[in-house]
Amino acid sequence: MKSSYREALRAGIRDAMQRDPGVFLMGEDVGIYGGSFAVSLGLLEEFGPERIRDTPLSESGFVGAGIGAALGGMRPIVEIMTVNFSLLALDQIVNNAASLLHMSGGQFHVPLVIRMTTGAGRQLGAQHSHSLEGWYAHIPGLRILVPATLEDARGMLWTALEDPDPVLIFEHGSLYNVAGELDDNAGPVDIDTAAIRRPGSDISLITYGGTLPAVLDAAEQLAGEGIDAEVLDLRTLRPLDEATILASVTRTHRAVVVDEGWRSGSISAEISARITENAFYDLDAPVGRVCSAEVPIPYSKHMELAALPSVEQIMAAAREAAGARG
Amino acid sequence: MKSSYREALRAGIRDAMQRDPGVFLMGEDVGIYGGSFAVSLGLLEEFGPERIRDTPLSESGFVGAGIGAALGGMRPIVEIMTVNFSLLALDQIVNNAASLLHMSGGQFHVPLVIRMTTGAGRQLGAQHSHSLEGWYAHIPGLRILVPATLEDARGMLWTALEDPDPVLIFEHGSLYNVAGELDDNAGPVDIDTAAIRRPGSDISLITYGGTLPAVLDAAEQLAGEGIDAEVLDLRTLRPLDEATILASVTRTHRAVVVDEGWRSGSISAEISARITENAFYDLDAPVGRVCSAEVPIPYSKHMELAALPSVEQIMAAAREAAGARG
Amino acid sequence: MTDPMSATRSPLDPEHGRHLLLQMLRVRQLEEKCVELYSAVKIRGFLHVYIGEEAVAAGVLETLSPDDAVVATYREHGHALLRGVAAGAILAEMYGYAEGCCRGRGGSMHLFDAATHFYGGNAIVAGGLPLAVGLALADKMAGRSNVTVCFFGEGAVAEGEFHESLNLAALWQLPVLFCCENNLYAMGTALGRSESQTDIALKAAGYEISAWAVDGMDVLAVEEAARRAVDAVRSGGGPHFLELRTYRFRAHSMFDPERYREKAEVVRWQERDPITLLRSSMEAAGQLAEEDWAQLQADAEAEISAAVDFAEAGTLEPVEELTRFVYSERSAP
Amino acid sequence: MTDPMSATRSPLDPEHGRHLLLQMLRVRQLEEKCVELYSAVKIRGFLHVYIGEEAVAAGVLETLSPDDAVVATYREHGHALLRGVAAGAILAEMYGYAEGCCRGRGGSMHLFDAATHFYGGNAIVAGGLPLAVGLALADKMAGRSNVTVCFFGEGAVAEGEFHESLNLAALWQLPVLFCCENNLYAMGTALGRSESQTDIALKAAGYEISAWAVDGMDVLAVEEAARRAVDAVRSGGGPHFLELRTYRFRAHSMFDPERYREKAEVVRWQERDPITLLRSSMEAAGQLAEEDWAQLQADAEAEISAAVDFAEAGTLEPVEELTRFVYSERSAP
Ligand SMILES: Cc1ncc(C[n+]2csc(CCOP(=O)(O)OP(=O)(O)O)c2C)c(N)n1
Ligand SMILES: Cc1ncc(C[n+]2csc(CCOP(=O)(O)OP(=O)(O)O)c2C)c(N)n1
Ligand SMILES: [Mg+2]
Ligand SMILES: [Mg+2]
Repeated sequence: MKSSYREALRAGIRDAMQRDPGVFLMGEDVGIYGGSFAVSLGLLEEFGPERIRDTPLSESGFVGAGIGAALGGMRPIVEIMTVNFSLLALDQIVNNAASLLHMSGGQFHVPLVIRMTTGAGRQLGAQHSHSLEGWYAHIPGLRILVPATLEDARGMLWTALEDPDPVLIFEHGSLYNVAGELDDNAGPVDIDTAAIRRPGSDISLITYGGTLPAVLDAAEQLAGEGIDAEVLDLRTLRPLDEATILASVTRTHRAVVVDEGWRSGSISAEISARITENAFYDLDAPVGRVCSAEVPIPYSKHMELAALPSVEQIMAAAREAAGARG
Repeated sequence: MKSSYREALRAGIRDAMQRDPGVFLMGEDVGIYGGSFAVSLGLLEEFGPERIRDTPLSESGFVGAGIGAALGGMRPIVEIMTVNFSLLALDQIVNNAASLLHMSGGQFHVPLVIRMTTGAGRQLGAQHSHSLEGWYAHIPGLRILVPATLEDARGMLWTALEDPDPVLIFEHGSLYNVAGELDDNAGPVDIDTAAIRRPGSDISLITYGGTLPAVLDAAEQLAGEGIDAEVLDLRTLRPLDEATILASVTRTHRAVVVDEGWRSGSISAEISARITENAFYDLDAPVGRVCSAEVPIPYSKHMELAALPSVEQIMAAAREAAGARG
Repeated sequence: MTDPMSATRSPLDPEHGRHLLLQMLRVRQLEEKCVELYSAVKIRGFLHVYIGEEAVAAGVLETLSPDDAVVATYREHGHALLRGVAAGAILAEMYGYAEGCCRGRGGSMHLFDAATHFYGGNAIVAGGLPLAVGLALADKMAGRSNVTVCFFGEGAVAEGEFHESLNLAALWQLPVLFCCENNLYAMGTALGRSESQTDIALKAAGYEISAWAVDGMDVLAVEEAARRAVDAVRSGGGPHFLELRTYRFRAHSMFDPERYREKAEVVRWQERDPITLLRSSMEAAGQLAEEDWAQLQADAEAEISAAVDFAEAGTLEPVEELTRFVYSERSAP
Repeated sequence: MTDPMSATRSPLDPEHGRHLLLQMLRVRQLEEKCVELYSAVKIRGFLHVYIGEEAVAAGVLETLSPDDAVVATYREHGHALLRGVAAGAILAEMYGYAEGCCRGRGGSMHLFDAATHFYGGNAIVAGGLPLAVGLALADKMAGRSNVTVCFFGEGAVAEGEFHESLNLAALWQLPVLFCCENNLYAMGTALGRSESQTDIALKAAGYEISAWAVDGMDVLAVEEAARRAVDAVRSGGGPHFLELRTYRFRAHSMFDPERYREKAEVVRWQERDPITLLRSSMEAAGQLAEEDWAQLQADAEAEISAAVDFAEAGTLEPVEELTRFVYSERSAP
């Protein structure tokens, strides 16, 4: 079946709503408006305003209410329009959702899923273009998912809802319109492991979410230059699937991590550090990183493009690592 | 002159208030109560309620008001009781303070200083024990200071206030009562460079703030074992003084980074990644990290201690790095 | 709904009066013990006691059913106790022991108990309000007739989360009772220095929520108001709000030198000690003999002293368990 | 202060009337041009136009002095223009050019201009309110008699930052005028679906802030109310609040299919087009000849068309400048 990433997400929500009457979707303009990025379009008609619940502009309030509803036995899916606005709800996410289970000595689970759009590339300016999923991955108690493919867009939600702990799902804004073939039987997928999207033997290119297409593109072009790159899609940023990462790097001996977050303190730094810690003597070159420039993302197209990881930068980093003395 | 860290901070605030009538201190209970950690004790009497300004419990509101006052030409010092509560103000800090200069094409500077307590170790439980200064260091547009010594507690504030951009100062709660000798002429200090607190030739121990005492302690004990450790106090987490870090590591060829943040996505990861990127071929061992366990910090003393970086862990990591094949 | 303050009060059943006295005494003695244990370095961290405010928790919690939910703050020992959490489990928690109601992970500010639907214990001012809204939402969506009661101080009223929560609760007509414990100070900040409008019940009314101000030193008045409010909430009347006017007799926490108020003010309020008030009025009405009072005190003492013994006998959670409960067992990474 | 709505209106000076008409026309034409340029893919990102709401910015900004400060939202082209930012600099900004008022870094939602004290351009709903409070605080502390005017939509009222900001402003009696542009919808959410209490002026009064609801389609009413409010604020009367009842004739942004309202509702409101309203009443009073109207239109057109030419001639900021202005020049890391 032909599907867009957006439609795959919607199919995942519909599926979850049908499977479990405790599942409901709540957020700003998810109902009548159809979702700010049209993900929930049509669901209000299908499930009614109780379960496709429009909220006022109160990010802290309705995220906290989602936590409370999860404590009360429901399975809420809370949509925050973009990760930028989630900063208004950060107290609830960190101090409550991520902490309640441990603080209560194991008594109170928070089976909450929060979905949000992330990333730049659409000339929306600084306050709409953050990529903070890697930043969120710093917080113990959270699980961070970053679907990059139609299968994951379709399948991660149900698995996340079955998780008794809070799960954040980040949807890169540039992916919504990506379309392709989705299996008619596509359904829930695991959320524990990284996936090798392209096997290769010379270098591991590690990425996720919005930058996967550029990395795959770079890998194809590198093949033409005689560099056979393996492309890893992390899929989950917390907990990291360290085993898959290390297995790849100990095979290829070289790695470049690509993500759209700002470089300093990025998830790429964590992956670089882990590889160094665990596979130092297997490395033939320092782990490279290709991240966004450390600027509030600018509006103008040429400046925004210059700020984001490009295919050229990825190729250059890969060439450098591949060319390093062994 | 004998001084505690708390008194040194207070002297810095008083000094700034005297130097510039545009400086004022604003926050919850900074006035009549004397500051939740008694930093501002006595300043209300000296400077009056306009300039030592108690605020309601409205973190987003008064941090945003601090940004506005800075835009309006004042030099506000905003105190947030602890970094945990700063999550309520994160929208203002990230979306406004850190972004306005760039978004406005260089027109609007935000010369704001925000001070807050950070860190664990006092059995305050998860919601009062976060160490998020390293996390904040991910945000472009912010400058992050972490005074560990009396001199820095006394001297960083004025330099920060002279900076035209937003500066966050993190005071580790366990340092307030640390006392020692402070030069009578102690005054403003630079906020650009890391400091070598103990020179050494075998390994670089890199840390800052609340964990500096433990690292110095570990270094002394390591000396007894024949390991001559250099101790680096980062002082500023953003921008990182990469030059000093790399100079040290290229001398010692080994490094362990110690910080109280959670390990995954910590500032230690960033430092590890940078060392790997820039001094890979100078390293005789992988860069080690000693961080907090990835848990909401528990209340009970033994569990809290187990969660935090210990002198033993630091020594073990240093021994491992020092003993690694070259 | 008519304002319960203008309704005539039904005569007090002496047995019920003694029960309420006992409830308040239990809290008072627990709190006094906490202070003692803190000074003895048995309890650490921040400690906020409820002495002087007992009538609020005692009156409100009296009106709840077992399935109702309670959300409180860092000043919640009394609420936990009266909700049914064992005094021993509370004290053991503050000792940091495995026998504590959170296995020592929470401490004084983070008491939780699933069995009694006691959802904390929140140390972020106003952080519990959105949770209460969500618990009420779950009840409403599931068609359960439970009520969620949320306690918070008047200091919380300045937080954005207060505003968002009241609006959500009213907009969605959720079964939640907001109980503002107005003790006039948020740490050292008097209400008039934190709110442009200091009439808190009026604020709630601004969200179209029925709100009543109640004498929080009069446990019978609190109970009466709470019962009406809880009944109204339970029967589908939407959120209600009580402003409970009270006072804390002690410092904010163990670190507070109380520079912000006159000793005389404290003394004035102590003359309205909720325990003394009820005791005197019952004595005057011949409803409380001297032995009754002695017995109540002895009962409370026995309970708290047994709780101390329980806590003293506590054991440390093995350090290997440190990372347990960061994630649920089945999803542990 | 008496409610300006009940005061008698002074007769309109025809020249002033024509000036106001021109102001509204300038905004209208700028916005229509923006829509056209968006469709022509000259402008990108999110674009929110102000068509239908012109009387609000025109009436309010008319009353300010050059040193006063203005804080607005992502729907702020009109406010920027009427505050004095050149139309060319605004359009060049949306083209992403170095000649734009933010050198192309801001775009449609982030117009800033130091010369006219125009502080943006904030794309976080309610995010500008605390800034306005702080700007007013700076003025008050420095003893300057400036006023800060803060515009925001009625959707922002649900945010915690709204609540915190109003309380702070009232508590500290700061010289700020809050202007709520109540156009009945926040994206697709009608006011009644986001607020339990939909009377917005009443809400502000709950913070002890003088608040008036004003017909936001009547530029003269807006100006009159704003002038009184600004005068009151400037003369030390503390914060004031205007609810300006208006309507947006177009979609929320260029991506909005408008599923949430009936076409008929839009048409009804268009009958109260603020430009038509003033024009008709002036025509009826013999204050606006046909040539006058034609001239006003021509003037606005000339300005906007020159602005387009200016923007079209813009140049790209060199990519090497990308990291400039993350930090100030002297503190660049
Ligand atoms: C968000 C937040 N800000 C600040 C604090 C520090 N703090 C702890 S209790 C308190 C006072 C709260 O006063 P109130 O709500 O009236 O409750 P009370 O202590 O009087 O019961 C403050 C400021 C906090 N815990 N959380
Ligand atoms: C904090 C935040 N949440 C959500 C959004 C997305 N958003 C942008 S505009 C808007 C509607 C705001 O409505 P209103 O305040 O009434 O202003 P209007 O657009 O009607 O002028 C929303 C929800 C945002 N920009 N910021
Ligand atoms: Mg209080
Ligand atoms: Mg609106």
